[in-house]
Amino acid sequence: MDKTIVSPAAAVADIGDGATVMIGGFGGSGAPVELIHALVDAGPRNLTVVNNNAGNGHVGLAALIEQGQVARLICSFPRSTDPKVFTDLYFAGKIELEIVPQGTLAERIRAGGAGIPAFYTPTSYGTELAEGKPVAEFDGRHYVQERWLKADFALIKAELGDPLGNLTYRMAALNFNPLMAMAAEKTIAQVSRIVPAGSIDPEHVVTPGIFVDGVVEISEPKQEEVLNREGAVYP
Amino acid sequence: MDKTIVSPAAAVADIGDGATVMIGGFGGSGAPVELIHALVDAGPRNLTVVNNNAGNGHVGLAALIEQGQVARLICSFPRSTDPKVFTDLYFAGKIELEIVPQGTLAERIRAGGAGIPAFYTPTSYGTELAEGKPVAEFDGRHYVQERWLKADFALIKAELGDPLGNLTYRMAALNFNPLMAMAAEKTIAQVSRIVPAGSIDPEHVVTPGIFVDGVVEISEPKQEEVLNREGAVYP
Amino acid sequence: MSAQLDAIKLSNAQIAWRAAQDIEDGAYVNLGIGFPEMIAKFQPEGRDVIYHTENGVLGFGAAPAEGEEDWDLINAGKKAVTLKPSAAFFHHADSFAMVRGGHLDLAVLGAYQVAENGDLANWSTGKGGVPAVGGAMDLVHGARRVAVVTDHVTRKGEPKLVQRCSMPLTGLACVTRIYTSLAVVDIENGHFVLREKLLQISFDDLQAVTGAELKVEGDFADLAVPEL
Amino acid sequence: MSAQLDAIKLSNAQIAWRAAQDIEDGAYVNLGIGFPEMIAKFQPEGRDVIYHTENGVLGFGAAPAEGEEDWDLINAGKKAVTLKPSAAFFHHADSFAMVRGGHLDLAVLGAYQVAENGDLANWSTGKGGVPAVGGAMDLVHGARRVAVVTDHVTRKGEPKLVQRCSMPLTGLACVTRIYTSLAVVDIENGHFVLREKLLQISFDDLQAVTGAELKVEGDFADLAVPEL
Repeated sequence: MDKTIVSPAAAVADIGDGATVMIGGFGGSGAPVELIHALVDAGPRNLTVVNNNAGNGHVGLAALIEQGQVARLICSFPRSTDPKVFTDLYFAGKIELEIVPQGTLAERIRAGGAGIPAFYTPTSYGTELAEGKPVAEFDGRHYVQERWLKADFALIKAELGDPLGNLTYRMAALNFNPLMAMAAEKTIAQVSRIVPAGSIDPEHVVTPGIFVDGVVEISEPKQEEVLNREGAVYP
Repeated sequence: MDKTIVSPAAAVADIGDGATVMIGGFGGSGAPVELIHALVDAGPRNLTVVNNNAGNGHVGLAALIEQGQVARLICSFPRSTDPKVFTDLYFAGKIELEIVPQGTLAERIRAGGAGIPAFYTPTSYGTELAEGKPVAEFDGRHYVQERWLKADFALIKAELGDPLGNLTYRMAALNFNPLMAMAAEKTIAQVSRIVPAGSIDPEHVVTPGIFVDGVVEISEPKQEEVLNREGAVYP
Repeated sequence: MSAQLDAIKLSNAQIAWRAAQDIEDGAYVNLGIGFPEMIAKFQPEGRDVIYHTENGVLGFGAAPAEGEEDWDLINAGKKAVTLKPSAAFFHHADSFAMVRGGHLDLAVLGAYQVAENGDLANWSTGKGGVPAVGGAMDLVHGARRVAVVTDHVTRKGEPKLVQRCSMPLTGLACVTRIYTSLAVVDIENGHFVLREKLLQISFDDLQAVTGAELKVEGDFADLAVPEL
Repeated sequence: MSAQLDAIKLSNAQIAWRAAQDIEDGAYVNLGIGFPEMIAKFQPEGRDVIYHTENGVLGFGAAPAEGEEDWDLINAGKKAVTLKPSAAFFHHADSFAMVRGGHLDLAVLGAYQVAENGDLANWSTGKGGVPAVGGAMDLVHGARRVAVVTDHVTRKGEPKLVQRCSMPLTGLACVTRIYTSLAVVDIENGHFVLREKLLQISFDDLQAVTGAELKVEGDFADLAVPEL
């Protein structure tokens, strides 16, 4: 078995119009820029995207949004230093937004991956983000019921990958990536290096290959933050 | 800050009568034998113990049960090659048993650690283990509501520990240990070696120190399986 | 008829062999403790199958030589195993996320009874004994396909394939295929559908030791298994 | 009175300094994005404080020198940080397990409004703009203690300590202590309780810029902060 995919273009080829796509990263760390740019090139539209943010500048997720490919965004924090692309579309009514508290977003994605259809959290109880959601009392405290979140595809960024899809991550670039890997029908990981089977210590594997469908090597990945500081624009 | 504790006896000294104690391990792997034996020596009674099993032979958890210190056991699989100690007490009505499916047990403990008071799982729906539990339908499928599980203490076994309580584990000896570390008021880890702060690669830390209250070095820990094959008896 | 069946029926190893033939290259598989574990031995050459065990290992291999065991490297049956290249360790919550989250392609379990609606009873005989469930209830509602390997009848000659289970259930409507000592039976739309049977037993005799109607859709094949 | 207050009130750095004095040795602390982040600078010597950031780092330190940034090592405000010895990385679900599961000793956040019942409004002004919540709603219901650092009044001179929040809530009954530019106020049993105030402002003047009754239990102390 070999999950290696030859190019970012081949990796995203199955993502069609209307797909729900989870995209890893927190700001620039862990954002799979090359996979996102391949998705911009491929051009599917009417996507629902799950990400913590709404992109920055004019690369990565911001580029995907700027191209009008995203119909709906599920995220916790669509504000940033340069959120112009998203903000303009949002106020023009051209993109739908579902705001989810960050910990609830993470837990909903994990629940999707773990087969837990719903759970209760104290987060957002009594606030407008809980409106319309079931509430329940446990041991005298109130909680909000939240549903799992799943996707058709997850595009994630990792550091090392082996042909079976075992992954490690670099520093704080894990963030949502290991969770999204669990919650999608098809998970594609871009990695800085594909290493032979058996080269990753089994105790150091962060995402076991069972959660990963394809691995594509991007040997010197761009960091979104660095691109933005250079004023890069894609395409 | 230094979470190092000098001896197993000091590590379990706070555990009093009636405490709920999670004990890591799956069979012998990851079972904190020396901490359990210290608890046998300390002698608190009427304990509620959470473990996947009911001990083996006459050491570790089996010894704790044999001494009559355990009033209630929450576990998934109290049968084994030599479960005599538990079985005799169970049929004599001297120990209470709550059987929980293994994945539900793991998830309940994680939920306890993660501040999730309840969640839904397909596991056990329609079976006698779901009797009396709320059920709900999501997307046309039925699920059982399960509650979090917390403890006063967790006794766990890890491989490396640093003074701040960061832990790594050896092979499949993780099992319930990292989860129980999250779910107890006070978590004590026995480790094969205490290493200086900064010696564990931050990317390889499995249990961050925030979940750990005390670390005690047991430099050549006994493996429960090995002890049992030697016919060991404690005390 | 019991003696007759004993003469022709497949051994556990042969049932395991047959089940192994259906496991695709690249599948992620959990084998239940005991008899189902034998399936790994008969994995056809040229197929990569990745085995999962509840206690947190993916990609384990055969048992080590006696004396070479490392008791921190065991399977759910607490037997020592070895690692294949590309293995991974993880904690119990992640392990059951794999199970419950639908990431396993297949779980193969033993059974006391399987009903024609797919209900499975395999965790408790309901008569005394210490109850113990382990991971069975999670596996039946998690893996994409749940298959059973079992003798076709009990030691007393009673059907194990039944209309409705009389023993405590492990899961509802979860089994899709049964490999028995006499036949291969699918469960479809609440019915047993015969796919293969031993040449040595007639359809009527097979039906006689089966507790619910065996439907036939088109042809069924011979259940042909090598001597093992 | 606004000009008068401006003359005597503490700077953000001074408020942060005061908040830092209450953080115990060995505490696990999350500091909100922006102003609360300054607290780390004023950590008293001899105390080990372990800082948590939502994006999966425990044990981070100060910002690196310009040009030395590694953009895979950032905090929740997306600013580059460094690591202290004994740091750890983890994914977002584990990070919020720490938050929601009550493992943090303290979270210090900014505020638009804090009500005397402990309600906090700090995520949305309710007027246009793109809504963005981040981790604030998780932090207020997770950390064992939730403190606020804030100016005592808005730029227009209106109280930020109020009877009931008029802005969209972040959490109910979650704040227990408020460090303002004029005072330190606890929330106990649904009331503001004055603990410290600047010597330069009278109790009556302080009450006049506070939107709900300031109770006094026993003595209150001077809020004494160094020039910074």
